[in-house]
Amino acid sequence: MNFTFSKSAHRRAASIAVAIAAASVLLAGCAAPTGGSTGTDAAGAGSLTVIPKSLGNKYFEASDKGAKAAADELGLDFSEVGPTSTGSADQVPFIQTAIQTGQKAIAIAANDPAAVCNDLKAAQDAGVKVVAFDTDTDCRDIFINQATVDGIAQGLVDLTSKHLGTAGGTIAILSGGANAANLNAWVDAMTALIEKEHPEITIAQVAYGEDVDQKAYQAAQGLMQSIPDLKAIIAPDTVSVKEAAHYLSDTPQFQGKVWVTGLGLPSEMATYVTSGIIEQFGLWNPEDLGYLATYAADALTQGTITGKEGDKFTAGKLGDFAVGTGGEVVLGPMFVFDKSNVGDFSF
Amino acid sequence: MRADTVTITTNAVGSAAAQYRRHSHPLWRRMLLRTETAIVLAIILLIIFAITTVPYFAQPYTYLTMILNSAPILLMLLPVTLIIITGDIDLSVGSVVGFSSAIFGLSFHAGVPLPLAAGVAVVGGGLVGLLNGVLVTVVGLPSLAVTIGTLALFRGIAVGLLGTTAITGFPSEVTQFIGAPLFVGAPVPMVTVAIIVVAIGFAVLLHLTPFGRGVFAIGLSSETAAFSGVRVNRTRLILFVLSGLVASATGVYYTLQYSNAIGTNGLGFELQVVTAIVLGGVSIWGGRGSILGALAGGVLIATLNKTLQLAGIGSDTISIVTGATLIFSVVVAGIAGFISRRRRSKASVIAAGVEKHRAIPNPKSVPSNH
Amino acid sequence: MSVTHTVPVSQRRSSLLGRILRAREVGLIVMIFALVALTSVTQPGFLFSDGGWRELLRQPTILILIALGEAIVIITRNIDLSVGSILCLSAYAAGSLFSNFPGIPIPLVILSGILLGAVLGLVNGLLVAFLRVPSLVITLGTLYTYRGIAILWIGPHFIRSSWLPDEYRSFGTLQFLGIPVLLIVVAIIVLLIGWFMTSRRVGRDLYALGSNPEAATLFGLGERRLTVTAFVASGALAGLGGLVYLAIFATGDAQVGTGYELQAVAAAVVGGVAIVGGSGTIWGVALGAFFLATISNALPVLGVPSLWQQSIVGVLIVGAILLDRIVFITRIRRAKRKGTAT
Amino acid sequence: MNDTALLELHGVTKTFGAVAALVNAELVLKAGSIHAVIGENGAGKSTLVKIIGGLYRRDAGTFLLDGESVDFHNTREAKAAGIAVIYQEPTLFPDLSVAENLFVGRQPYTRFGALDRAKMRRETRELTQRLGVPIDPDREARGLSIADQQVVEIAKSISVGAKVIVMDEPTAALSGIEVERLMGIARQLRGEGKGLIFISHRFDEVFALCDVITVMRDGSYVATNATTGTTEDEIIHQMVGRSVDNLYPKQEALIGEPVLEVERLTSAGVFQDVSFTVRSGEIVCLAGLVGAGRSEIARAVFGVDPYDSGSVRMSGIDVPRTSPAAAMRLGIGFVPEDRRKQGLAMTAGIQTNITLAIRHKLARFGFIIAPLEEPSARTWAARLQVKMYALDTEAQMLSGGNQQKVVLGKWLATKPKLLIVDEPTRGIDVGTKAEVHRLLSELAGTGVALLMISSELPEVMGMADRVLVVREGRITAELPRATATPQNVMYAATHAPEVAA
Repeated sequence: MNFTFSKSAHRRAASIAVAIAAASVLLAGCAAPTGGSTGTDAAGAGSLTVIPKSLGNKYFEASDKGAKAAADELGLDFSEVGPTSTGSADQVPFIQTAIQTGQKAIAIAANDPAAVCNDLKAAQDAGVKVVAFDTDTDCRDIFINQATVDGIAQGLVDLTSKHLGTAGGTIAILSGGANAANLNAWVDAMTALIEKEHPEITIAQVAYGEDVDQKAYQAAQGLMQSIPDLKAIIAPDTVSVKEAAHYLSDTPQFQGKVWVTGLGLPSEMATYVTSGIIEQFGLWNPEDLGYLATYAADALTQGTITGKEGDKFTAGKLGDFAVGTGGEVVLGPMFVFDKSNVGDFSF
Repeated sequence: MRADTVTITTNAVGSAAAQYRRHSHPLWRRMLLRTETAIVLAIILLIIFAITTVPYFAQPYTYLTMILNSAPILLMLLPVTLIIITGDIDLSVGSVVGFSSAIFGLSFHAGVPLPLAAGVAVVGGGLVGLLNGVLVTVVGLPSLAVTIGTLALFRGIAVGLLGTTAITGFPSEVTQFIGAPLFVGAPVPMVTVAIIVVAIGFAVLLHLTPFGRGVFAIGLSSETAAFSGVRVNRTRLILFVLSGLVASATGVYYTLQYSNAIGTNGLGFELQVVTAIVLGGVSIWGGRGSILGALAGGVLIATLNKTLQLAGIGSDTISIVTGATLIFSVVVAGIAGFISRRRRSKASVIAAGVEKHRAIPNPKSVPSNH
Repeated sequence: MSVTHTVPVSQRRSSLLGRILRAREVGLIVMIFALVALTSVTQPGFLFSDGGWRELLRQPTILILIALGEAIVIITRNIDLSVGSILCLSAYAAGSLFSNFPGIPIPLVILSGILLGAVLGLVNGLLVAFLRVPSLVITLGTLYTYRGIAILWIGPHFIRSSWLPDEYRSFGTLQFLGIPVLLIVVAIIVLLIGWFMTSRRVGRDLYALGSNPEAATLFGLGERRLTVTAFVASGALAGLGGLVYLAIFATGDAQVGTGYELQAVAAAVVGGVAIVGGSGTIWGVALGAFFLATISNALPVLGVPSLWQQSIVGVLIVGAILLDRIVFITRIRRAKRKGTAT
Repeated sequence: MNDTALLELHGVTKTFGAVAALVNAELVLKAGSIHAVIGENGAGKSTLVKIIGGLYRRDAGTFLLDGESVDFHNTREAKAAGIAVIYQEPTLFPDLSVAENLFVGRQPYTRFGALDRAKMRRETRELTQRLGVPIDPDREARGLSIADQQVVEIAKSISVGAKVIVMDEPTAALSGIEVERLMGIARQLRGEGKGLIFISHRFDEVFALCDVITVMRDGSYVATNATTGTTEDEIIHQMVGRSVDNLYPKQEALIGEPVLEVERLTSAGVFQDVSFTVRSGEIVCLAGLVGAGRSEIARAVFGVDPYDSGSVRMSGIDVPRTSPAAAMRLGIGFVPEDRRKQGLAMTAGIQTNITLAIRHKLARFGFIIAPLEEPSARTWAARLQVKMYALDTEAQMLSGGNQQKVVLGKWLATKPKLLIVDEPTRGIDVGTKAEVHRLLSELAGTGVALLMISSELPEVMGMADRVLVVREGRITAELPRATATPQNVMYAATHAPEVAA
């Protein structure tokens, strides 16, 4: 049978045809019902989609937890969706989905404020209220700022300058992703502040840990080794400060020589604070950030506020907030953690 | 005259020729039982399933955004399909998107007019494609290793060039035009035209030109191709340049679509491109596949993503489903292949012996003086 | 290669010294020393400080482990793109074992991590070996699938250093005669695998399989068994890599190991493993991985912006395969010339 | 020499699905003898070899080894039982050393559990020396000539202590001297009491070497003859079921103007100073040993390989270097040596294969569609009487002879003025061989110039108008048909040029 092969090749194609078709439908089917329900009643009284920078990020998992708590209090239909990676357009499909499923509001921490702008505009055109949190974008109704840029810069620089005293010295900044808009804003503000008010302090270098443990660790190592008279490192993102502390704890020769502070999660930093490697670091409560964003979203959809300066609303247990210039709501000043309180927080 | 009179008389040839069948199988079987058909069928079934069970799916906006989101992949997979059919691979396309995005953004930032900046970026992409091609063809390095290297290299250059800056502020009339529907209420965006035009271009090139025959021949057997007058290395070089050009044009498009030139644009696209192509029935060993199949593979993934997203599924599950679909499609092919291989190994052994009884036509087999 | 049939039968054994000088390993050692020397001259602390010395020797261990596995797979003419995802799953599995079963014996956890990696590798291996689907496609699929499982499973959680027993964490910094214990362990593994690949039948069979798969089938070498073996080894080593990651970083989330697959392939290629299989040494791979890791270790110390690091890695990969090619061509040329002389 | 049967097959049958590949095979191999198995392609020889080698299991019949019934499940078991199969194209591992290739899968260990490389090296050196072809045990197998690779394979089978050695067309790719050497080795093994099964298409070798000849046809056993008691004609009759009188049906052709002119063609280390002319209607044969540089010259003429100096002209026009496409435009066609790798795309359809070389000619306005290809493919397949089912049948489904016809059709479709044919009948059964010869002869009759390379002297003698003998990259003799005797050709192929006629 000299065409046996071709025959079975066709039979093979046939089975592939059926199988792929069946598989894709099945796979979609298996996955679909769990979330399908959110869609059906999403058009109800209130519905909110929270889009973090990426899934699996500790900081945003904490903020989502706060958002969920607030949504439960308010009786909002709540969903948290997001990408697994932080590419600039990776959040776009989730905005589109929120528009289509008739969500009343979106709360988003944009990886790339420019890239999501068109779709956020489309959302606003479709009547969806847009709340930016953690990172601002141009296309939103309101921005929930964890702390003002100046507030964070001031807080971190104050901690550092207090430690260094009048003698001052050389410091370095270890940031996260090189393209993270909010981090870059803080770094710029800190640089400006030090130039203006602390001539005794020089910034030797700004390095980037790229939100990856290993890279941040190596970057911290690079800073401490390559800058001989390094006195302090300011690490304004949670991965960098943790890994800087980690490198310090692994390397006794720098302990007491280099002082590390930054914005960190108490759960991650507790070990280093209790062991005395880190004295102080700052942050706000990310759960509160999500909580506030949810209340703001609800206020927007209820029509209580429109995002104008001077609008006022109440955010449950956090109390009253007012919308400031440029439609910003500030969560509060940076909170400073040290040995005395670091154990009290779960995030 | 010459070769025309070779062997038996023309009459006999004519009747013998008429006896050959054009195809081993009837038309319906050839049309229905092929991977492309399977994928298209899967897309249709999936859309029907989604329309009936996933709320909000049946809206023009779904299709509009689906195409918008997958446009870069659908564009980039076209030349890469040809490359894979020749048996090579280009893993650097995602990085070329970032590279072209960086050049485009920097040129624009430096005050170069937008069209010119786009031109510079596309030419730059052609040049890095040429670099890939030269390393693969002139130097003779394996394309997998070369493009894994240039994947890192081009991305590194893009990230290094732009540093921490993200160049935004592209004219909004341009960026909005790019995402706008073809006409008011149409379920397809502007870029669809570009995809269709480029896809038709590549489909014609691959399936309807001598060049395309050469592409297939290289994948089937590059030695045979060389002995048949196919300019093997030139063809491969051209394909790598085309891949660079299309990827960089995609980079320009992507930059404008999201109004943002940063070094990480297009990160990880290479794997999505290869996934779509392989899902579309293009053999990773080369020699088999079609533009239609590869495009359908891309559309199937886009549809699957859209369905799951609308159903509120997170990208973690989507990632699993994408991987599982890919594995599933090759596993089914593999199992079928496993079975057919067992038949084939038997069949090929006996083919020669048995064809004597089966082959049509069967003119006098051996010249004989009896 | 249209030139091969002109290579003459008799080819003198090249002198021992000549072979040593041509070996990839020597080139890599020279480059590593040059890099370390250059960096230490600018920043003495890179080498001449406790921390610097330790990191120099300790950081490469993770990459060495996964590159070894990748190399074994590439030697059989396959590729494994799922190592990064396997590393992540193993690290998290070990972390959650520690957290869910306080007091669990450390060896048991280590065994579980390796076993998990081996099982994931087994899945790859079985799919590749029995369905004869290209490994590039299969492991591309499992790259997604394993990563998706990791994100789904780990979700909002992350490994907290407090989960880990102190003894386990101290592995990361423990030193013996000034050398990190981790490096010693990895060096022993390198020696064992290297010995296995050069001096045991299965090792040589793996090379044979990659060198000529058709002949291996005809010969009855058991290509399926060998393919599965290679993938299981790769998975197990990636699993072990996850455990080392855990010991060094004492933390981890669902994104751990992203992009490691390309680094592992790069290390193998830089270490002299031909991407078409059949050749390359384990020592070369270990040195290649050490070299790449040292680059990413040294560049921040040298003050090279981290943004440019990736391009350097790219240049190195392309340079390495280019070098191999040049060496190959000169060898063929030389053989050809000798052939006409006789 | 004793008379016990080493290996006995009786009534062995193998079917695949509804089709019988082997019916009632009979074979009795005695120790210290060489047993030839011959038959046309598809006669069932390969199936028989694969059953003996453990690649297939028989469906019925008895298989005795040393008088005991055996049933192999895989090649490993067969090997362990003392059966070694040496395939036509040796299957070595190019990256491993010669010594390692010899010991793959059964390497000796030292006391410390490491490979005993010294022992492997020593034994390899001894074995290859014993076979009269010393090979450096430490060199990579990559780059060994096919003859040397076979020596390694034979050494391998000796070192595993094989009692039965099966050689599947071992001489197909060998030159005269190498064939002699191989036959010497085979006789030596016979002298040591081993049983050899020798499969070949070449009668001269079979008659010179073998003690017994078993003939097969269409999957069935036909007859077993003692070599001394039979003749070539009888064997051919048994093989084809009829006699083939005219194996080389050379027709007289009108020899016209020069078509191909090659002048002082040189490629360093490969061939030097090669000049010759081929006229229309003329069959010029490049004879010589394998490795003498014949194929390389032809490949350089066609532009597949580069050359350093010299010129190639077609009908007075210079043929550019390294461009087969340009050579094709000037009317050169090339039927390559290795049809599976160079002549055909094995997994593509027959139509695709036939039209591959004329794809530019078929295109209309730069586009090419199937309806344009089909008539062409159909015509050429029919002219060459390719036996196939449909135009999209994969080339790999055809027998070797039919595959070669497809390759010929592919090149005839280009309407060449010069057709280069490199080993046109290698591995083709006797019937199809005659067909190919007649075809080439007719082609010359229509005025096509033919440059033929062949390692089979009878073919050279039978077909050529003029014989050019190549030795070590130089043309050492030019013999017109009248004076080209096998002796003259062999002499020129093996002796320094000044001695030649």
